[in-house]
Amino acid sequence: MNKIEIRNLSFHYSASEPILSDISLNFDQRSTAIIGQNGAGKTTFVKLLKGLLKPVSGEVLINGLNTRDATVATLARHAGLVFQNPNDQIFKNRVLDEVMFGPLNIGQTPDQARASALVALDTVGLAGKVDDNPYDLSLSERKLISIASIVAMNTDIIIFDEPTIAQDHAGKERIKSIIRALVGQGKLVLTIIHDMDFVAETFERTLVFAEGRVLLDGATREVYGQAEVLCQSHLEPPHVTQLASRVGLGTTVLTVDEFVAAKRRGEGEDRGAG
Amino acid sequence: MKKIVVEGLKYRYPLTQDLALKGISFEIEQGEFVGIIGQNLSGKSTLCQALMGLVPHFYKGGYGGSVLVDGLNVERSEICELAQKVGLVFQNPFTQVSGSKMTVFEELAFGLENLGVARDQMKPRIESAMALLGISRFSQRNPFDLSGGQMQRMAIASVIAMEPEIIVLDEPTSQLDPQGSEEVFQAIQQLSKNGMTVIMVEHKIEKIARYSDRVMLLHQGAIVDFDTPERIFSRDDLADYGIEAPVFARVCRGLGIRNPASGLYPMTLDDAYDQVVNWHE
Amino acid sequence: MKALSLYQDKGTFIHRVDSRSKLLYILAAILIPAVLHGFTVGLVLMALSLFLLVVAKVIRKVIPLVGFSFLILISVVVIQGLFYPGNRHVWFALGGLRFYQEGLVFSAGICVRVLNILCAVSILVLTTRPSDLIESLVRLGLSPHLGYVLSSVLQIIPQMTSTMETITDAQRSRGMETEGSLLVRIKAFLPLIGPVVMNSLVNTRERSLALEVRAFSSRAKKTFLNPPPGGMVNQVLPIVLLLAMVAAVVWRVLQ
Amino acid sequence: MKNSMWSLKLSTSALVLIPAAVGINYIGKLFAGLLKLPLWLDAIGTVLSAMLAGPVVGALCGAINNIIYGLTMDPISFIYALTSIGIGLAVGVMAQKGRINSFTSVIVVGLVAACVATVISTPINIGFWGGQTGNVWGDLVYAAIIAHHFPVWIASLVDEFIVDVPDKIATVIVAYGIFKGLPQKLTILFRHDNQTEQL
Repeated sequence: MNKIEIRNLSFHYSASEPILSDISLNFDQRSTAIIGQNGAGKTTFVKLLKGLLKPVSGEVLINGLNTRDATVATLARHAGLVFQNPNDQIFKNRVLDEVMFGPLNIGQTPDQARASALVALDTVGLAGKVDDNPYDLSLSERKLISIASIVAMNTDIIIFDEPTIAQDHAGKERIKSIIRALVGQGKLVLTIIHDMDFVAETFERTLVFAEGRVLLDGATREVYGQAEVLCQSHLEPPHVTQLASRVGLGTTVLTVDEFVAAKRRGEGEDRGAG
Repeated sequence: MKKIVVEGLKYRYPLTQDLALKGISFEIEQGEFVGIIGQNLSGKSTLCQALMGLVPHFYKGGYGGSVLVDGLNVERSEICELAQKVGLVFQNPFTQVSGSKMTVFEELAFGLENLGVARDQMKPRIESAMALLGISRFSQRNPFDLSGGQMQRMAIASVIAMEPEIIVLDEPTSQLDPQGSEEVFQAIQQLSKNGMTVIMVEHKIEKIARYSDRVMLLHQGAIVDFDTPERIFSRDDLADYGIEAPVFARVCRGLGIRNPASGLYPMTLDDAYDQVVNWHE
Repeated sequence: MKALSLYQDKGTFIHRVDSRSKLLYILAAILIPAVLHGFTVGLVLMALSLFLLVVAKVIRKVIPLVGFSFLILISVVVIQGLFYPGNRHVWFALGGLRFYQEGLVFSAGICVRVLNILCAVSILVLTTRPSDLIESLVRLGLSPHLGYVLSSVLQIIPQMTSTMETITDAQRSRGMETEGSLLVRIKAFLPLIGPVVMNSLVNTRERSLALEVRAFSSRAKKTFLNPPPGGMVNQVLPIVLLLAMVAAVVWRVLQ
Repeated sequence: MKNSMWSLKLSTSALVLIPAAVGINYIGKLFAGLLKLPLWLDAIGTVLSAMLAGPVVGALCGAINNIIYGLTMDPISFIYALTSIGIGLAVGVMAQKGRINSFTSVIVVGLVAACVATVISTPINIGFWGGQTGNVWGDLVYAAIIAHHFPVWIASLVDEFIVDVPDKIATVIVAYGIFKGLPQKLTILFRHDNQTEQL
């Protein structure tokens, strides 16, 4: 059964400026990245999934629950959203209290909340900083706290808003492993993102949003193969994919390892030294 | 005369025990484009702010060694004096808008008004800075109505208007979308072409590889290496410092190709193409 | 993102008058009736202010400004009419309540004074861009740093209120309720105001750095991009207003 | 020279704190309205800035809060600028002297702030409104008191006091709750007494 079903969804704050127009999509198990330029309607789309905004027309069903009728609090049991700026949600002065805030709100008992918070903090690698003040830690560590505070609610669906912003290489690797672990636990992971290299290595399916419509929807490899369409919405395929197509490798290459493997198999036509 | 001379720079933030900078020494020439890379908390931002005098004047804390910028000793000069030699741009575009001006044009005058520059000199300086950064058409718009990329270019322009010879950029594109980042990188490239000394901290490693004359690798407050991009990114121990080499270097390492002349990996798409296209096992 | 202000851009002659004269006009509107007692002066000045507001084409915008205080003034008239300590002579009775002459006269005095001051202030508030007002204060000697603080508040508050929506969304999407019993709503206050404070303090540090980089602490004599407001009116008007105030005081002393 | 809490030479951080604090006042009032709480809660920023950076910044924040509110929303608030200055000064002095350290001390500080606000506002209320405050509950009490022939200034004092006490205590509690959780990395920015040390 699909976790999220969207039928002919449209949304606008004022009729003169449509933000989303007639979108129909289904989300199954596959982890999905939503890419597109600023202003393409990505954040609005995610707010509609969370029930923070109600559709102007069309339906959004989360695990069968219609967002028109359900309250934000009940939807919060099914879908968690990690906001882009951790400072927008952290207010407690102890890491553990902050992570327990969500679970307590959706009805977990204090013991359950404490247990799931500790597990979540361990998965994000902050088990050692449980009693620190979040604002004594760095921005990337606060980002991990905001991730943990949603993971601790163990919802079926987890949505990330720009998880890799202001992260260094090690931070991105940790977030990649967290997402893989969540997908491993059978959760549906969605993300709004600009980092094309990160998507290539982490997400099975990719949606390209442009001017409130879905421009492309398909397996990441398939979507990344269509460079001209991506270019339309100012998106550049990852560097390795560009090199692969320049060198004439047949299939769309997503990662360095794939490139090396393909080259070792002798794919790609030979050229003179010129 | 060297543009920047740093000798034994040590710094400890107030209320902390360990040194953020553990005795750093290097020199930078006039017109060089220097890229700074390293993990978070490796001292990149502290170093940028030490060149500008924010370290130690703004934060106070423990300070040792010396930093000479165009002959001026940072510790013995005021930040406002240094502001006419060095410009510093930060990561978050929003907090670099003064908030006290209604149009982009007035916003660019903020620094000049503080310095007491005569009114008739302000206009030409602002117009040239806007032209250089390609934001002349936003001149009468409210600063907060700009996109991230435009706002960041406005921050650069407002510093350029004070006519420094050096510009330091601390992760200028980390919070921008691809289009905004590209706008900012092209503007920075233009500044470098005009002969400005540019120092840029950036995680987008391909950009560092493409633009930098030299790259400084920092780790836990110390300089690991300060050399050309090819030499830095051909090192095999980059992972120990939390750095991933540019894609093209990784591809070539995977295929075991090195540039026959220099024995190093290629840095750009074109160089990589030449090396890889007719390689086969 | 419109900066926070009641300014109405009508470009009339009144709008071009320098804010220094408007400030002096407010001072006159407060000082002269206080010095000369009696209704007539207050009423005359209020009429003058209303006339100027009509000339400035902003008269409709005065209503909301006066509206809130109007409710209070009505309660003043009722309470003073009934319970004013100096009440002696009943003027009329309404549904068993006796309204006294002294109380009503006293409350009428308050109404004239309040409305007179409100109309004078409205001229300043509705016809002067706050940034121009602050710039002219700095030219008059207010420290440029305080001038910066005053003018930056106007744009920073809309910036901060725009984060409110994101913060509310963030906390609600973690299951926090904002409707319901008083206790639920009180418990919702800290999770909403906490991030606002943290965001603004973190931004304060970043903005301070950005200002230092642009020589904010320089002790050089500050210059201005915009030329000072010239024109005959702005030289003459302040003198006229000052003379009016002096005349009122002298008249009061001679009596 | 160790500049005391009364030094008028404000650091850039202290100056930039003021707009943020006025913003916090503004948003505190909005949230209180949004959540339909029976309090104004429009001085959290002033109290917080006083706790962080001392009486001078607290007073400045109070004054600028009312000036800007008068310029942009309701001209009446100009005349209550003195009250906000008083609150900023009072809390600032108590904070710098270390009086605010436990929950009970917070109640005391809230009460003192309410008294200061009342003492300053009452003459203004009498001069401007003839003694009332504009708050419905307070004004009913005012009417009752002068109906029993008590002097106007007592009625006005009580009118202001019963409105200010709950609001100011709640404000100081919220501000202290936030202040206690602030990391030293931020609070040190606003302290006057740090110097650069040679390594």
